[in-house]
Amino acid sequence: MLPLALLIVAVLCAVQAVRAARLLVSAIWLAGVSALVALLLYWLGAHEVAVIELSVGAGLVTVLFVFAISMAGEDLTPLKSLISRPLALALVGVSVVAIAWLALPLIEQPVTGESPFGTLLWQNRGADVLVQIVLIFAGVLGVLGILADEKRPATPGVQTADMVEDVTPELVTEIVEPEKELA
Amino acid sequence: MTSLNIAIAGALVLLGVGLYGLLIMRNLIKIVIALQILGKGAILALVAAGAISGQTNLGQSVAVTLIVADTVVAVVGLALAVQVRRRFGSLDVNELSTLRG
Amino acid sequence: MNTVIPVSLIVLPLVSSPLTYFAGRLLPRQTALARTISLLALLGAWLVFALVVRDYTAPVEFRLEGIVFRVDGLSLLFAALALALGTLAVIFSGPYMAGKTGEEKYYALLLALTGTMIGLACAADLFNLWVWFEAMVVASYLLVVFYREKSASLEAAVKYLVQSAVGSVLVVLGIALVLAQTGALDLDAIRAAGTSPLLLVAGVLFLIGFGVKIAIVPLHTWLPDAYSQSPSPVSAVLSGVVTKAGLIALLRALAALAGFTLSWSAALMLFGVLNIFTGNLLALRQRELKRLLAYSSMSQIGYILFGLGVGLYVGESSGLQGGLFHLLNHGLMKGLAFFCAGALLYAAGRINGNEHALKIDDLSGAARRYPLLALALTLALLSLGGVPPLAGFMSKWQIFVAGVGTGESLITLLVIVAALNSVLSLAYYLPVINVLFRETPSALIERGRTLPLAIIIPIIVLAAALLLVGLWPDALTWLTQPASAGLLAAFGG
Amino acid sequence: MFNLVPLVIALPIAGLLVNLALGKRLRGPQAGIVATLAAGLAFAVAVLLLIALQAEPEGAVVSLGNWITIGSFQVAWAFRVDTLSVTMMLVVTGVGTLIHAYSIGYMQGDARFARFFVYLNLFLAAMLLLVTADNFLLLFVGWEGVGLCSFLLIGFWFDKSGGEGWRNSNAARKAMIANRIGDAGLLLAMFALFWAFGSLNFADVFGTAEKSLAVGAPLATLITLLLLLGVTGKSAQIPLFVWLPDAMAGPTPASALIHAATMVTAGVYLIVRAAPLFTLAPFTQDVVAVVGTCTALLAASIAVGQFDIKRVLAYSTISQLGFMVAAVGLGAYTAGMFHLVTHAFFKALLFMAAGSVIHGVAHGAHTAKFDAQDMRHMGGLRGRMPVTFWTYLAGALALAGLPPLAGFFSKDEILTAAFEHRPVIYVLLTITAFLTAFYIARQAFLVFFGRGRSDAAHHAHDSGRIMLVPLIVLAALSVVGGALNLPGQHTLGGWLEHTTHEAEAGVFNATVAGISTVLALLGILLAYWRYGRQPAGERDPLQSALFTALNRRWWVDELYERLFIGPYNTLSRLIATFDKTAVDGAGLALGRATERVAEAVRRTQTGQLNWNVAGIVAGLAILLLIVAIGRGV
Repeated sequence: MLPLALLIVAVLCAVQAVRAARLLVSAIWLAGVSALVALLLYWLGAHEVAVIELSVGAGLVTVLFVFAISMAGEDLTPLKSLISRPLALALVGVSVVAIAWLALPLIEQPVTGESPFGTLLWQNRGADVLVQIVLIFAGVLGVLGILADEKRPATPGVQTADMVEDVTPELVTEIVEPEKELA
Repeated sequence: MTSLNIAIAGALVLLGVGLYGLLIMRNLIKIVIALQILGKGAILALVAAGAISGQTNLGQSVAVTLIVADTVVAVVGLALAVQVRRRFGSLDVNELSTLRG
Repeated sequence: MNTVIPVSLIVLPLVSSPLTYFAGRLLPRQTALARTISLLALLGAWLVFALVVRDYTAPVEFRLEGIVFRVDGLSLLFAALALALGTLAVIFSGPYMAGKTGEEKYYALLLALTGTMIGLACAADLFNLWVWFEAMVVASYLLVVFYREKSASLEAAVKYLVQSAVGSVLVVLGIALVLAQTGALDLDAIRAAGTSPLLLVAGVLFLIGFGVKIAIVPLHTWLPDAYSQSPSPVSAVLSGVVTKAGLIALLRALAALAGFTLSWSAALMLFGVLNIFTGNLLALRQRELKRLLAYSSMSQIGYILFGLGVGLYVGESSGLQGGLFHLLNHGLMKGLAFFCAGALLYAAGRINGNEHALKIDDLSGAARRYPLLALALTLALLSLGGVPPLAGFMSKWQIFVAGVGTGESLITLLVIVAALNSVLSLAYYLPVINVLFRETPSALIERGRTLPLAIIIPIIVLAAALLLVGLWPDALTWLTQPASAGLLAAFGG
Repeated sequence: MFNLVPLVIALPIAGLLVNLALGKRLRGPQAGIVATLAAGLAFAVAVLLLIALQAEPEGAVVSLGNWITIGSFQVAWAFRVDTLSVTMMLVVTGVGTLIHAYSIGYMQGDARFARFFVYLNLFLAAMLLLVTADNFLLLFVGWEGVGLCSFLLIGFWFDKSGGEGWRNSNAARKAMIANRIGDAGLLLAMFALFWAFGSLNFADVFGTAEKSLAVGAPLATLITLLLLLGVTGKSAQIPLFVWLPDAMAGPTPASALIHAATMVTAGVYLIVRAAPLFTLAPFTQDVVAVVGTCTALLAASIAVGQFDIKRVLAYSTISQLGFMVAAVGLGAYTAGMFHLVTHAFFKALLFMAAGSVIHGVAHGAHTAKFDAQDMRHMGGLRGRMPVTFWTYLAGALALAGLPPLAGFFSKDEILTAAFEHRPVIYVLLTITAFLTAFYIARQAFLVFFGRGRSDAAHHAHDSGRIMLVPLIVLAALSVVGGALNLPGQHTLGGWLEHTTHEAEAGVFNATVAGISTVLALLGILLAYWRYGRQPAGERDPLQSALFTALNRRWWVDELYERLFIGPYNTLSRLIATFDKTAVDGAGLALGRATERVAEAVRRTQTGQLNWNVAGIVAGLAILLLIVAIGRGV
């Protein structure tokens, strides 16, 4: 029962990602979830999806998280949650159990009529990919816009740079002396 | 227990864990992590749905799109988190409750 | 009809979006060029739109890379609204956003937003619909947080992002259920696959998922923050069109699950009345203008939902038509109101992010200094409050008539509740008008600068439209009629 | 000729547009002249319509084209010219023109002189739309329009310094809310009409109703009761009358035009217009008559105890409206309309005379903190303001119902109708008539007779000509207005019959006329007894009356005490409690409760992201549970 084991470990990783006190640790647990889900997908036969999930979900996203955490800094102060845990558990529990109860018995057993996966992928859903380009474009503009620094009282001819240039010094201070800014 | 049922169960449990995380976590970056967990659940659900209906390709190709979209959202969320930390000096969402009423 | 024309309706704004960005980026301090390109792109889109309307007789279907798109009445209606507010927002933003960091990104995203909304309205594939929806939401993030140096904007954007993302995931789960059950994603194919109780669950997930964007209670909590913190032209677009994009997506998705039309209609009616009520109550004690307008949007959306629900319930197009009519009218009214708020902020020179700082008392005496602006805002507020003979009354009336026309006592009761809420709503609109016409000008008004033409034009256009639609409500029937007929047919009525 | 009817509405709109466009450039009284001219021209058009109607008394419907088309539901821009609408048009534009002219003098020097006339013209246009509309929806547009203008005009001085501006805007808010509750009733009535008859056209609705509904049909009762709710709001009847006394915060010409002569009569007009429906609902008719009678009596008894010159008149207006409502409730439509017309004359006159007094006294005052509306500061103005006094006297006597003035004939017709159909109502209305004579005579004596009780009263002087001419014209009308419908002639009755189809013409009843005349004289005499001989210096005649009563144990005083003071005190306590508990704040208990709920709901907007997401999850959970339960757990 490899898939079951994979799933159980993935869920445990997810729980750890939620529970972990340190952000970095949490992000690594998330990478674990991603990797295990990718393995599960591979086992299910969705090879391409698995590969993409592994490279994007476990790889790229994790790198981004680490980058962001290093920029933002660890917030180690333990925070008491605003919503009491039992209430949260009840709300989520009711929703998930209700979906499970309503949906699961109705799904009929799989019909197998497999067709080779890779070939159809881009032909079938080409428009999705086109819209994805819009989505990525909008996302990139968004990130650039959000992270851009304010326009300085312009020294003529100097364009304000985005992200990396502005962020680096802060990143360094964050890593070297994380408490400095908190104080 | 077939592997399909496992995928479905996985999707639901990940959904639950993600939502629970969203409700109790106060750190903005951890909230983005919870969103990612939700996204993993959705990917599993889509792939499983394709397999159940016999439209394996359909399920898998839309799942790829979902991965991309989720990543973009995560990136924007992280950028926001970094900016929030710069302005608020904290990642606690409770600090982000000046707009109320 | 040639498919090139409808395709270019979607593609034109989307292709112009990066053009705008690079034009603004590569030529330093040439944001005027970016603005011109975006305006031209939208005018081009209007031209294409006119061509589509000219040749429109029946829904046009075309395939793009394997996925079906369909231009029908609902697409046209929504495209018209998106283009109208998009164009006016670009005009308005000229002076409003001048000199802000990232102006070129702003215009690029505004174009992308308009384009994705038109695309969303034309999508005929469930998953493709979601991708458009997601692209639209991503395009709007930066617009909401444009004043990123202001903590309140960041706060609003964080809430907007997280809640939208949760909604998106729920929609995907719904799509998964539909796919599992029917093995199809094409909306027609799903409808053809027949019903199953599983689809009811999928519909609930769609209702909640898209409902976050529609701001149905209790998923509405992001709305007042996002609306009040965005730059005013963005607020106008957000409340005027983006929120409704969620509604269009929801209608498209639910229409595919036509086996449960009665359940959907009941849900729409109930959420409608709940929204009307909650929105009004939340608006009643507001002292900030933009927040008040945001809450009022919630209740106006309630009327739209209610009208649509009634129409689906009886399977008659008049309720749907009323709902869609109100959707258009609300776009005009709320767009106008937010533009007016923006104009006041511009006059005060306070447009560096403190958008929420516009208190109602700041409007004091505006009628003397800015008579046109005060008149326009008065028109917008009276129309929102359903005072005849303005546009808002006409559509509400149509909804109420449809509700009473069902002959169901429960629905009649709901109509009565909705009508009484119209009474309640004036209790927060009228004091604002009262303040406008006060004799002693507030400090803001006293020091206010003159308004440029580019800010006044959108205001005049929308105010004139409100009056025109009120006096001649049939002016929009050419949009609402085919849309409601098509929607009704889709829901199997 | 009938095609001129849209002009009646268009002219005031043209006037207000001119004033809006040129408001800043017009100097002195020019804005007022433009507005008055617009009103006067509208009156001229109404006269032309009147002439046209002489030839064709059945009138016509003038349609300007379709307005709304929703499926089979159609509403047109259609105006109705018939004897009823033209009567209303004449009253509205005629009295309106005079009040416009008066306002030129009254509002002189006000910072927002032009704006006031914009509002007045807007009001006129809305009111004329109301009375000329050929369907309920168009009528509703006018109905809302006059409400809006009323709101704007009551709160006209909302920016006065101190608490006064706050009070003014509060009064406006209260009026708005009471009115909107009534409006909601009208709106619901329209839904019901549409639901039952599929149309909102007067002709269609009434025709279908008469054919398809039996007398006493529950549907007719429901619709007319909802209409009645609208009437109680606009015409200030029980239980929604509370806004009208507060509405006196507005400038006096607005009080005269809107809150005495025209807008408040819209309810009476609505009942007369919808007479075919009311005839089908005898129960509602009874309710209408009872509401009117109770309002008349209650308001008259309150008027007795007021010291504010305008508040007396405000309560008097409510009371007189009660008379009209009672009349139409009794099915005496002509009598109701007759009283509406004569009341428009003499009450507008009384208000404008009161305005003239306030104007005069305020000019005479030298201290800033002086209440120019308190009758205890007046007295002896007869000699200082002769024109105002004589015109006022004509109006007062007309209101008191002394023959042969206008009020006598119209009130008498109502009393006769009551005498014939409902003796109880007759008795109550006769008591009201007695009270009416008493309170108006009390006011006359307090204001104009005796000696001045303040410095200001000694220095008061008559107003300018522009204010006095309208007074004189209205005084003449108040004197001879009864000629409109003299017993035996019934000019107005025959005229209105073309529209109302009311067969029964009022019969003159000598007994009724005699009793009411004697009672009116008694009332005046009593007032003279208590107030006419009042020596100067005593500030509070009512209290002193009470004092004398206790001291001398004089039976008249005891009677007076029993009749007025006791009940009045109880009543005023009741009203005060009602006002405090129910009417204060947002206007009604509902308003308060709403605000409290609103505050509670506002708290749910915590601004905390976690709770926001919890909202989403809760929504999901609830919907899923509903589905699960629907599945049969």
